Amino acid sequence: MRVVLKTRPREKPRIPIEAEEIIPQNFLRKDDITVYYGNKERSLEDLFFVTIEGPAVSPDQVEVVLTGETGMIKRVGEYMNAGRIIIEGDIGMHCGNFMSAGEIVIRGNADAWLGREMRGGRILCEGNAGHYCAAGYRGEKRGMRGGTVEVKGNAGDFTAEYLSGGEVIIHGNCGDLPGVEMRGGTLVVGGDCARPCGNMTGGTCMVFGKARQFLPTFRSNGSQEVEYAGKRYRMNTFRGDVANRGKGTLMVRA
Amino acid sequence: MNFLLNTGRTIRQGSSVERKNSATYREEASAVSMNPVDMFEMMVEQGDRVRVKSGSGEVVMWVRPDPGLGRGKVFVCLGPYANHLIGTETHGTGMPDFKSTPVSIEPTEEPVPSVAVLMRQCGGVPYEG
Amino acid sequence: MAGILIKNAFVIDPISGIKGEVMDIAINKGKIVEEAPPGSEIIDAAGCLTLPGGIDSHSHVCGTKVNFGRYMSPEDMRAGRTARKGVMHVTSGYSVPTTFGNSYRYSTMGYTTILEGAMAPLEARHTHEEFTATPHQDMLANTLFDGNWSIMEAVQEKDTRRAAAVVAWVLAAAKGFAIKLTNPGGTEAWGWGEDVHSVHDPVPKFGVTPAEIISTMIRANELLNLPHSVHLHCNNLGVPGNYQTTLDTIELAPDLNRERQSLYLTHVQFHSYGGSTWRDICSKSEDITRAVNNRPQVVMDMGQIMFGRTTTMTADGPMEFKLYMLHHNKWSNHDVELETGSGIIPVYYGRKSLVNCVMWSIGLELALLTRNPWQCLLSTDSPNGAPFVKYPEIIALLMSRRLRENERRMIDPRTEHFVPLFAIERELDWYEIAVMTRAAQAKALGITRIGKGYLAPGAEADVAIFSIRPDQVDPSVDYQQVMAGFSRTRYTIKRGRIVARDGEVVVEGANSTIWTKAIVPDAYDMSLDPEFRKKFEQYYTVRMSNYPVQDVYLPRGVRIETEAQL
Amino acid sequence: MKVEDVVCPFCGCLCDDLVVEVEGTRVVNVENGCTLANEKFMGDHRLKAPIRRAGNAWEEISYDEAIEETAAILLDADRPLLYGWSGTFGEAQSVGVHLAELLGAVIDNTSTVCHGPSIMAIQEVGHPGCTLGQVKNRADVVVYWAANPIEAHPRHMSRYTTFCDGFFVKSAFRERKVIVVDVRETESSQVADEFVKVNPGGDYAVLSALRAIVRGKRDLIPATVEGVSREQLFRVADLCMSAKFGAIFFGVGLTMAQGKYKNIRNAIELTEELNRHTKFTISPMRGHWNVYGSNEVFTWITGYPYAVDFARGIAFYNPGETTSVDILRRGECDACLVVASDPGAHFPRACAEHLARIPTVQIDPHVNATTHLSRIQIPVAVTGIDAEGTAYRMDGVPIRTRRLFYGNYPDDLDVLEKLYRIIREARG
Repeated sequence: MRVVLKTRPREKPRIPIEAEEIIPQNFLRKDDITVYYGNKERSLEDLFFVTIEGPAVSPDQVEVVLTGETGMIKRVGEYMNAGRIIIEGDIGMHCGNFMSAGEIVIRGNADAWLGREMRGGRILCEGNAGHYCAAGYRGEKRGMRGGTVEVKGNAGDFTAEYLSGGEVIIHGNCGDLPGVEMRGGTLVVGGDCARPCGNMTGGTCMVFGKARQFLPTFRSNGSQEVEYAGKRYRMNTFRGDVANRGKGTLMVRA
Repeated sequence: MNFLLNTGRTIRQGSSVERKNSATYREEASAVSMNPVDMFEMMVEQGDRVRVKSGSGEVVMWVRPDPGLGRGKVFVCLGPYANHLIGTETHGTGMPDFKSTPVSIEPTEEPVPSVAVLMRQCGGVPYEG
Repeated sequence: MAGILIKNAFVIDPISGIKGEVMDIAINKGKIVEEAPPGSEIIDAAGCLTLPGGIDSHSHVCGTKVNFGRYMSPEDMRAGRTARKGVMHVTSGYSVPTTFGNSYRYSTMGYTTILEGAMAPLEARHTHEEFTATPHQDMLANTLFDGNWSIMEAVQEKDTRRAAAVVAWVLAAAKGFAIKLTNPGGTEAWGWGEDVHSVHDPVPKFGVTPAEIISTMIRANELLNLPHSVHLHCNNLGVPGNYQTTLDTIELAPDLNRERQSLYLTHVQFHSYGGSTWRDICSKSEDITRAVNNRPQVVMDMGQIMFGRTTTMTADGPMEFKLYMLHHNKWSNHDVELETGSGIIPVYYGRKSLVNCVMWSIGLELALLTRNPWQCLLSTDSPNGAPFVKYPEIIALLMSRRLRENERRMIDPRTEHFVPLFAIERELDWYEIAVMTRAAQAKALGITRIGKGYLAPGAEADVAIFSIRPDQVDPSVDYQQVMAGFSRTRYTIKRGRIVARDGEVVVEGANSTIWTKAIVPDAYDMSLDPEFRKKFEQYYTVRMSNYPVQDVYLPRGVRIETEAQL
Repeated sequence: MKVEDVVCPFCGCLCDDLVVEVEGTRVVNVENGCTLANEKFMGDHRLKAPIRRAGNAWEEISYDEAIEETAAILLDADRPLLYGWSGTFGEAQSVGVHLAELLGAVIDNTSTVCHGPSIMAIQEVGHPGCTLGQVKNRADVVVYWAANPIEAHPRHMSRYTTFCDGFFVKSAFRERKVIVVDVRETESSQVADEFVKVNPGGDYAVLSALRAIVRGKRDLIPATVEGVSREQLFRVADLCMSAKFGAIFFGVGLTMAQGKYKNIRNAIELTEELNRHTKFTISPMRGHWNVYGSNEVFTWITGYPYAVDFARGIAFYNPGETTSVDILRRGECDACLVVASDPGAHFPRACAEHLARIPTVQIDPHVNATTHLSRIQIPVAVTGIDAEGTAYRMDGVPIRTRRLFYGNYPDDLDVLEKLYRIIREARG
């Protein structure tokens, strides 16, 4: 089944749409899917031209395509457990929250909290991701726990905050404090970043560009060779964060 | 010249905060404090007017010396003048960079605008009553 | 407001001596009456279990510390969110629900009166603000005196009367209900990062011991003729081997009051540990209940823990720091000048943790081994042992050995070597549950005098009608029905008004705050005492005139006045 | 008439020992107050009546008209923002939250540009704090980190710390060591026994280094960390560890600097580490009078201290998303009610521009920067002068302000309750 959701023109295009019901499994149901447009609950048809082609008996046979003005649509793919979502343009915050399986592909940029508290599955963002990419929620001790988030462009600040499992690959640069409070999993930063892995307690982070404002509380632990994007790099290896009795591994290109 | 802009409370700002149309408030909120050596290099003196520009905007202020500031640092008390320069990026935390905005400063002869004029630049209609 | 006639109710009303009989209950103008007025609403209870409104004699629901528990826990807040609906406001939170959330959930479980377990006098105004915002339950506040400098100075001088005078002034100022001592002396020691380790361990710089504080306060309490006794959270909470401290404390309790206990020990589960480390911790519930069985002057509540996620919060600052060192999650602490302290940390009680399994067993043992149900009240010290929404599950565990055996298979198998629980055959009956959840609370708190805890004419019309039919349910076997039945009432009636029906809250409600004022002679009026005034202005950071809670904070206050014998 | 023990309605210290002399509906003298308090009480620059923008001019309107029009604006909005709240009392804040609930609005208070990041940090690691009297009576070491109390909280040092004797500290000035950490010299740094000057944005690294030192990892510390010498870091750590009772007070210099809440988190974790050696507490220097009260009120009603979004009926909280600056930056909101604060002056310019674009209504006693951006302004009594209610001090102690006289203005509660009633009726 292929579901195409094309946004209708909106009188107030800056008002966010909260659309956690846009997940493949919901299109197997007969009942109406609703979304919030500001403080009003609306039917999906109110805000999108909906076309559905072909049958499906299970959610993994469902592909949802979003096109149009999609940059202010939040929570697409929240709790998704199968199937595929393709976003032709930009996507709003919280795309793929709690996702446990399936795939999301974003052709444009993703706003903040992409893949928040993700458990499994795969997110590919071909543009840039906002702040808190693959991170957690306020007050929780664990962020992303499994799956893969891959960003072809740059990511913002606090990338992979509280990462506990799974893999996060940012091919471009990260902002401030990627891998902050990290406790498991793997974070790969292809480009530059600032203050990686502050307060980390576990997991592995590799920075293949420059690490600015490197924190003083990481203990040097020799160097080793690592492969990234088909090339081998010599990496200086550190253990930390010592300030937090941490046992994480941070590698920075020598 | 390029500087790093810091903002914060001052007692004079606080004591005139409920009279934002007043000359006292305008004087305090539109003062940019600068290290005296930086002032010397820029050839400005206390009371001279400068144009302060950031990536987000620009505004005319007047200079006063503060030897407690390091070189390359300037301070403006919180208020609409400082905020004409501060961007809306919050890094996902809700909090703009009130403490560290890069600015450039050059002397000018233009007048320091009033709060009402600043707000008109923002699209408002000054209330002078 | 027309009356209500509840027909064919299966009533258990221990205070009135009704142990389960089918009868009608008439309500008029907020009171139980002999006969319902014409035009009354008729409720056919159809043989369903009908009890006086539930009373929680120790729960943390309102005030600085509770609110800070919410403030610091967005992860807990998102666990229990409901939208605005009908008369119900938005609610958030699981272990520390919002003010409305607490009230609605208690209402749907049939609870109509709640005692907030700990209120610091300096911050009492906050507790009262939340009390006023609580729609459905009548509220009372335990007032903290454990580290009160004026009290400790009176104890130093062995001046029980002065201690009583300080209590009278502070209770009236804070609009509090009763004396609460939380780790007496320990909270002051915590001002220096220290603690006291037995009832005879002197408090740094003051030299007095917890035993002296407790003994003085028990006597001061009786001098003031307060409705409730001293409400004590013993020293050494949560420390392996602490049962000895608890036994030493029980020894301190004289029998001074004919109407009720002279000492109330709260969340005793946390105080009944044998062993010397977390590795050899074991249950000492038998020792504790033996002591309590022999002393009618002591009443306790269980402090049951239940498995799952919750938040611990107490005035016992040093204990929370110790707990933080174990869990290393997040830790808040809030010392209150000249008075007390507090701490908050989130915890998870797991079935895989032997320590947690032992704790879980101890709470149940206390209830099952205490002969007289009037001496052991049902509580979780909500949310410390578990949020109060777990009460139905606890009731089911107490009523069904089979359920306990089921649990035994789920928990750490080593547990049985450290606890006597699984050898206990006793299953509590409906009457005993009614005692442990309302009648004994009312009696222990001394609020039967204002019509709480029973259903005889003249009583406040606080009634809980459950969908349980005692003639058709065998709690020993049908524990699921017991749990479901106690989770939501068919009707909860608060002062003559139906506030909740089938789990839905139906009215906005307006509660009362119950507080006590002991009338003392001028010579014992601390507001006239120059020494007291001088020290107050010197060491507190608020002026004495700004300290007392103004009447405006108790729009529906109920004042219990007593004559002090000073 | 002289009124004693008056509570100051300016900053988070809530000094309650002022003596205020009143003649009719004017304050004529203030004793014990700082400059800020004196100006607050003596100031007499109120907006006289409700005003409405009419094209490029302003006109006076009645209260009823102003309130009805405000209700219509809010009812018409798909994403209203209710912002401010710190300058008013708890009872009014409470009605504000219920209004937001009813409207499906976002409600936010001034923490958002103040100590919001401190709250976020507390939500990660907790908050070992205390009331101010605890510091006054016990502390032998006081640290002001990125705070300038002499300018922002002028009596903080004399009421609670540097110049204030306590029960166990008989001569504060001699027995109490003061450490000031800041990126610049200030009046406050001049009274310090130890002044630590940190590079801008360097607080996080300095705090991490101190944590490592307290944990005994001195060997790891490089010669300087963000402009601070290793020797000074050791000295500061030793001073803290040898304290009998230490207290850290931090200001918005930490919350607004690079890293935002992670700075505070690091400072809290340093405090926790120090508690393994001695007694230490940490407290934010809350600025705007009753801002802490707005956090408390929001929390007991919604579960969250600020930035609460009711759009979907339930309460949702996520700073960075539901915070005012972000909502204005993205141009999300289509109406705004400002109560007891001045975002026109204190938000970045682009936010002010959006406020001017949408219908903005302000409830405030004075003409301020937001006035010029508004469609309507409704003047009210000044809380603590001609209106009374509950306020929370920076350490969580609730105090009731005094009403010094009955003036001609309704208070915030009167106006908000009217607004609430109209909207509740319309929403059914």
